[in-house]
Amino acid sequence: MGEKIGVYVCHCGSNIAGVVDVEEVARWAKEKFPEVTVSRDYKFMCSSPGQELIENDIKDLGLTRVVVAACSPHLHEKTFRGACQRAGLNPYFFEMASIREQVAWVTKDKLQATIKSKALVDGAIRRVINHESLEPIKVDITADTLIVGGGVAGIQAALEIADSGSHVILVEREPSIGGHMAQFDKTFPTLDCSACILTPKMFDIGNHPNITLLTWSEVESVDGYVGNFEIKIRKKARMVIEDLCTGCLVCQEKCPKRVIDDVYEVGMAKRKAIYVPFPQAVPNKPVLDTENCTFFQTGKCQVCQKVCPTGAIDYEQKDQLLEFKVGNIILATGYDLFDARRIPQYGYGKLPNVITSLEFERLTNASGPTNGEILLADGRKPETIAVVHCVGSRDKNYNEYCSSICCMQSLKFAHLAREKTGAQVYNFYIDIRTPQKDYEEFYNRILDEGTLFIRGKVGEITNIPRTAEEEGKLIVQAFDTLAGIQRRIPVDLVILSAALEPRSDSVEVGKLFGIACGAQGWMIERHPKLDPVATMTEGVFIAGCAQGPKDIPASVSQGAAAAARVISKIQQGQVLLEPIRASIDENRCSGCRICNNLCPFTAITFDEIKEVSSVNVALCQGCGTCVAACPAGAISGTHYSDKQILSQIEGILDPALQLSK
Amino acid sequence: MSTNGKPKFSMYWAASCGGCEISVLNIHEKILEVDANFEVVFWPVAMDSKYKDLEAMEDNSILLTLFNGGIRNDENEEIARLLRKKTQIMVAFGSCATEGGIPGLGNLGTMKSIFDTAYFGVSTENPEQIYPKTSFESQFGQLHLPKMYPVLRTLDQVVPVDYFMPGCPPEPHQIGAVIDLVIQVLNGKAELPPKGSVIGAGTSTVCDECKRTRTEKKIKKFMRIQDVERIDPEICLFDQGIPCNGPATSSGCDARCPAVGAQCIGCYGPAGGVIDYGARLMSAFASVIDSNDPDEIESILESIPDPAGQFYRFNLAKSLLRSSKYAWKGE
Amino acid sequence: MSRTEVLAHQSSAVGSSTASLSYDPDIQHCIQCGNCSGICPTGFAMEFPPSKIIAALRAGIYTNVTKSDSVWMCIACSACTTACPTLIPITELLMAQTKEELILAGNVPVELQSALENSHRYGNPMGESPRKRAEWVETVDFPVPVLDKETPDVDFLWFVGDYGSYHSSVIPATIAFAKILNLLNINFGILGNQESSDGDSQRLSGEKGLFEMLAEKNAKIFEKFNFKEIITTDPHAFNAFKNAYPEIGISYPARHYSQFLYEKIDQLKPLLTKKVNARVTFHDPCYLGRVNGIFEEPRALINAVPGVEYVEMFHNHQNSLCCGGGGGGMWLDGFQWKKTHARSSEWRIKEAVDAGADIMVVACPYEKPRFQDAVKNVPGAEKMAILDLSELLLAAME
Amino acid sequence: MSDNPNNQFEPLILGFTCNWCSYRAADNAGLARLKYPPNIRLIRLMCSGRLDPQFILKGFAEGADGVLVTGCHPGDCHYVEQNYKTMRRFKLLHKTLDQMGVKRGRLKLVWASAAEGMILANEIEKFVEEVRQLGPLNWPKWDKPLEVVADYEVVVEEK
Repeated sequence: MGEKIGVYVCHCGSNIAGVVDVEEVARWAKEKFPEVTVSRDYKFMCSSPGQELIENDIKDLGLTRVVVAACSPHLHEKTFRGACQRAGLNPYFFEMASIREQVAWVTKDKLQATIKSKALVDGAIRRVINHESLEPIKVDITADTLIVGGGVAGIQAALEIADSGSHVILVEREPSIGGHMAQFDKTFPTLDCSACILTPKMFDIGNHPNITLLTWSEVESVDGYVGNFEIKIRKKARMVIEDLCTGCLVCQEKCPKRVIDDVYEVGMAKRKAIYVPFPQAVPNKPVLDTENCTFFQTGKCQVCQKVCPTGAIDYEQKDQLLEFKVGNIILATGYDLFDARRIPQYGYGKLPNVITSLEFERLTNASGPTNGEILLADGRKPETIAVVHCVGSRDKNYNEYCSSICCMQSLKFAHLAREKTGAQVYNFYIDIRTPQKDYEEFYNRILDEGTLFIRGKVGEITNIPRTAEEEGKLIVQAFDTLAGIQRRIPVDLVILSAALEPRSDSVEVGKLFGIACGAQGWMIERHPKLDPVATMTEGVFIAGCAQGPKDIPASVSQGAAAAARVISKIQQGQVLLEPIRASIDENRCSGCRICNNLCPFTAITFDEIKEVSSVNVALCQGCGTCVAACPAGAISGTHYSDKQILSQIEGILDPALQLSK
Repeated sequence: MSTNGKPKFSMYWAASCGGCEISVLNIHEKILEVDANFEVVFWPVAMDSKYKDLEAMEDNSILLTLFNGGIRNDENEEIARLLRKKTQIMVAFGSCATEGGIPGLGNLGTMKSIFDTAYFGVSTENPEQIYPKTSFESQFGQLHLPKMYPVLRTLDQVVPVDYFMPGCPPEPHQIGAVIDLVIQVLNGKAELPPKGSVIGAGTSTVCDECKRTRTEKKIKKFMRIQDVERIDPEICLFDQGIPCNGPATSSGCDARCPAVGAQCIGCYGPAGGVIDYGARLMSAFASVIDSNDPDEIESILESIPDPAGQFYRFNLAKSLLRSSKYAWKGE
Repeated sequence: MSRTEVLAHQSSAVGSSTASLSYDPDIQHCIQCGNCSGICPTGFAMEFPPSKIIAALRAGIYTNVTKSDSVWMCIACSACTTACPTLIPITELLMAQTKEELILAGNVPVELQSALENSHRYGNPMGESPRKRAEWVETVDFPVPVLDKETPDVDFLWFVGDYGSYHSSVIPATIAFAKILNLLNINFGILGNQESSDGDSQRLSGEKGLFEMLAEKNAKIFEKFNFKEIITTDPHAFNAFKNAYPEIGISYPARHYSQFLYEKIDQLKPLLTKKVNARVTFHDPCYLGRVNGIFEEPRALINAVPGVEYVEMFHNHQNSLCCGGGGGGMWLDGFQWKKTHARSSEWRIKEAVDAGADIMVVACPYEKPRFQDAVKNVPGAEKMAILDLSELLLAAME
Repeated sequence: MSDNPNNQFEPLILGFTCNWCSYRAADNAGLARLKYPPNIRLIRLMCSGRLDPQFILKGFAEGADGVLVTGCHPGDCHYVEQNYKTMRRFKLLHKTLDQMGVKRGRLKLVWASAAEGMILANEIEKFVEEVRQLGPLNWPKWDKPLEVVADYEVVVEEK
């Protein structure tokens, strides 16, 4: 073999060296492999001097391959590839052995740890010999961006990108943008009015020259790849000609049909059959709900058409399919509220004065069904109120995760309820979690105000009294874990801080865009810490609650972050893709078509004339499934070739490196 | 060089059915060219020859040996080594020598099970319960039979082989082409391919030569050919649910089996570069099963009752594992 | 520290007697939310409700728990287990083992002690003579086959249970079910004097050893006969055969009689000819509903009775309220009354009154005596009838 | 494991991970300093869908006593659904290995998400113990001449 290999074994301070005999591993590698020209151990390979060590050896000794035995490649593979590149060696002539995460940190016995490290290094050396020189793949980027979801995260992202000069297509399922934030009254911890801060942004969206706003629309299909997505959007028939409609809303006013509004008013109030969801809606153009419209159901009425001054009502309107080409996509599809009926002992749906957080938001909202008055079902004012935290959150029967906003939201409820009604408020909590700026101060403020806190997850809520004091009340029964006793608190109103849940269709939506959702249903980010708005699919980003429960500041931050990532891609003009791709040797492909159906990214196509299959390099994501499936061995995968893996297996299983007894 | 100046040729029949020997005769008048260009010095099935005559020959004095059959016993091995010593160009001829072939399937079981099947199976009439012995006292003295090995090996697992010529048996036109080539080389008109090459086969797979129309593959059930009501003459057998090994099998046979409505069983061996033929087939077959439900997958797989036989019919002895544990453990 | 080291460290801090509990990874999941102790119907009277026991285990002061007798307020209704957000098997693991510790420490109310002793000596907690177990059979004018050597084969083995065999207010329900079996021409048999207590309530009141003894005794009898399935009139017996017996290697298919009758509902319906004009509610037994998920079968049977107007009480289905008899509660009446001067059976009857029910249907032999007592003490319940599911069905047949 | 007083058999286990879930689970186990037996040696692939059955057979042929296949949970695959193909291949391989006399217990499939370091560590620990119970596989190194491997030489005797 003509290769000259440099092997570098990292101490990682004492992280590795405290368990693995790093000097021995380095000595052994040099002794065993004639191709190993130099083998060193060093305190911190990832440090500048560590990297220089590699660079100098490449230059001075003419190394053709480099192996570093250190931490996980997920941490420093890029670092060392960079070192190789700086010294003029193709970065893919490098291989890493993870002897920290996979050996030093998980193995008790030092001798065995050293043997295992040698085995991993052995595999890496034999693999790297078979490495090939590779170049990243370059793809052009279309400057337009698709944003799905017009809640605050999507709005923020759209404005950032549009302001930077690129075009945005913002798609919203509902008749208006605004999302959940448009339903809220006040926002924590500053208690500023939700509508006051959101409405201007919504207005900007509606009037921005760089934004195409498509409400009452849904994405139907997504093809292509980063830089070059082809999108089909179904624009549902509004039965209102938008160009003619002036938003005077006479139609809404005159429409005789009232329908319970399950979306914006969460079932607490009615709307008309032709409606805009709320006064500040953007666009301020109504939608005709054909399922409830008297004309569509019985053929009689047509009041809206008669009263419309501009003749904008069109009962014949059909869904439209619009096509766009975009370079990047941001998904900001938000969350659903947990259905509190699923916890029978809380009586939601059965006891009229047990309400959810969103219902309370409407109740306290000046534009809500009671004009902002907090009233019981029978119109009385509540004198005592219970706020129940963690309803459907932190509970493995429903959702294991913490919904993250409920503590602050519940504190806000306590404040608003007290302020508006003077009622005594009890907050039932497991733990109070207020980790952001000014949040703990808000908690203190609520404590100061005299809200009572009981530490204990509510056991049950009933209307069955055991004492005279409980008559006519709702009784919240909980174990006060601090006092060590079970308590029954009679109250008039119970607010359930229900969990945030992934959208019921998040998995299907994820599939549509080629991204995955975790076990809970939240869309998975590329890296939970270092890459929270990117996804595993290049060019598809996520923001806001689609990625996990979060509050408004965090949603806005993510919207802006995702926008920054997109703008940066647009500015680069091109995208570099990891050259881990499959390719088909046409001469050896006999067109058996085994592979044709295996690629979820539709990267494999069949040429009917040549009768061979081929891989579209830009679509291929490099999973290697087709490589493993090709019966003729005609498909090969770069950087994970049969030869590389098989030689790694031989090294890793070398009988000389059996565990000692 | 031989006395008459012609290069010497030999052919040997080890663990195999003998079809390869017949296929050489099947090249028709081309056999005359063999005779014209070679002196046949050793070919037990065609002429009388003794091992001691072979031993007496000078090393490397035979130009070309076509060795067919796998190495099943110590006689096979002894002759393989002897021929290797005497031969310049050693060709593993046919599936058995190349990859074990049907006798290689014996590697799935123990030697005892092989003998029991052969001597006491339902198709054997053996009222005296005769069982072979390695040595036997006869009226002419002590007689010896070759000793069986527990595992059949391919020729190249025993001696170095220069070229491999797959097929069960190799197609006559392929044999003819190889003979033409050797003659041209002898006349200085061509060069031999690199040592270790597969000769007499194509570079692609059977599908390449198969005329049937193929579509994307999605399999809900595999069916044995006799269970298919009507085989569509135009459409790919695999697409019809018939487990055809064509996609993995080296071309060179003109897709003779699929052409007449029988699935390819893989006698031409793996396509170039494939390490384990059966593993590739398993991977391919499993990949196109049209289900993500574990139980349904399980039940679809039940329609492949004998996966080792399906995927390793000719190739077991050349596979990564080579034999079952029962064979090498003897239990 | 590795995981095992952590656990070992903790167990050594707690002391050996509770090692197995604190060792249990289930217990480690507790987030001390107190939900178990909050939902517990008797939690108001407990010094150490479940979450506090776990806290004591973690603090290494478990002996405080075994010194307190408040654990005997637990009626093993499983409300805590169903609600636990970290899925800790509180009833089966934490409470049963804690009760076992209390028994070992000699901290047992006398009435429970004697029920356990009776179970040991006579095979039933009441201390009745085993020979009288099948006495009720003599009082009926239709055949109730008792399995023996001559007739060992039968389709269904009906496990009658302790209260069904001995308790004067439950025997009518037993007879009613027997009559229905006859009307449906079911090939069944009972064990008669050979039957012993199923042992489930003894197990949940901390006497695992006694449970095993009773289970093995029953298993020996089961072996003698051939049957397809066991039918129980007692949800506790059903739970025992379905979940607890298999754990100690005794496995027979078993069903509660409400499931069995529901399967035969098409045969039953033509027999239900008489109208029962009443508002009827159903009390979900803990070990039928919450623990084993059977909610709809008894309701379907009740609704098959002509004339019935079905009403639901506030607590129903998974969220049902215990009658107070489970987990040894049946044998702790005096003790619990003294502690609380309250009875959950009375709360339950009050809910039935609120629901406007004329009849409360039950499907567990513990319930009838408890609710019949409670009816006398709850204003407005004087006229309410407590009927077993079989009794209601039979009333519609005759 | 480490102090091996009984001189017990130490199985050699080859493991395959996908880049996105199970390899990260291994990283995660490391970060959490969970201890598991050193018998396992992992190879990273981009996806469990890349797992060619050849690699597994090669592992057994090269002396592995067990092979552990890991990947993202079904439904969570980074490449949408390739791990289902892994599942199918795994099941077929199990069937074939039956015929080759390699017990099913020697080839195991475990799903582990990036966060499930604990699960992966536990599964490794369990698997090592399971394979230990099965004993050494000792697949022959066929590169030696057959007669040298005297153990396998069975000569038919008279019946």
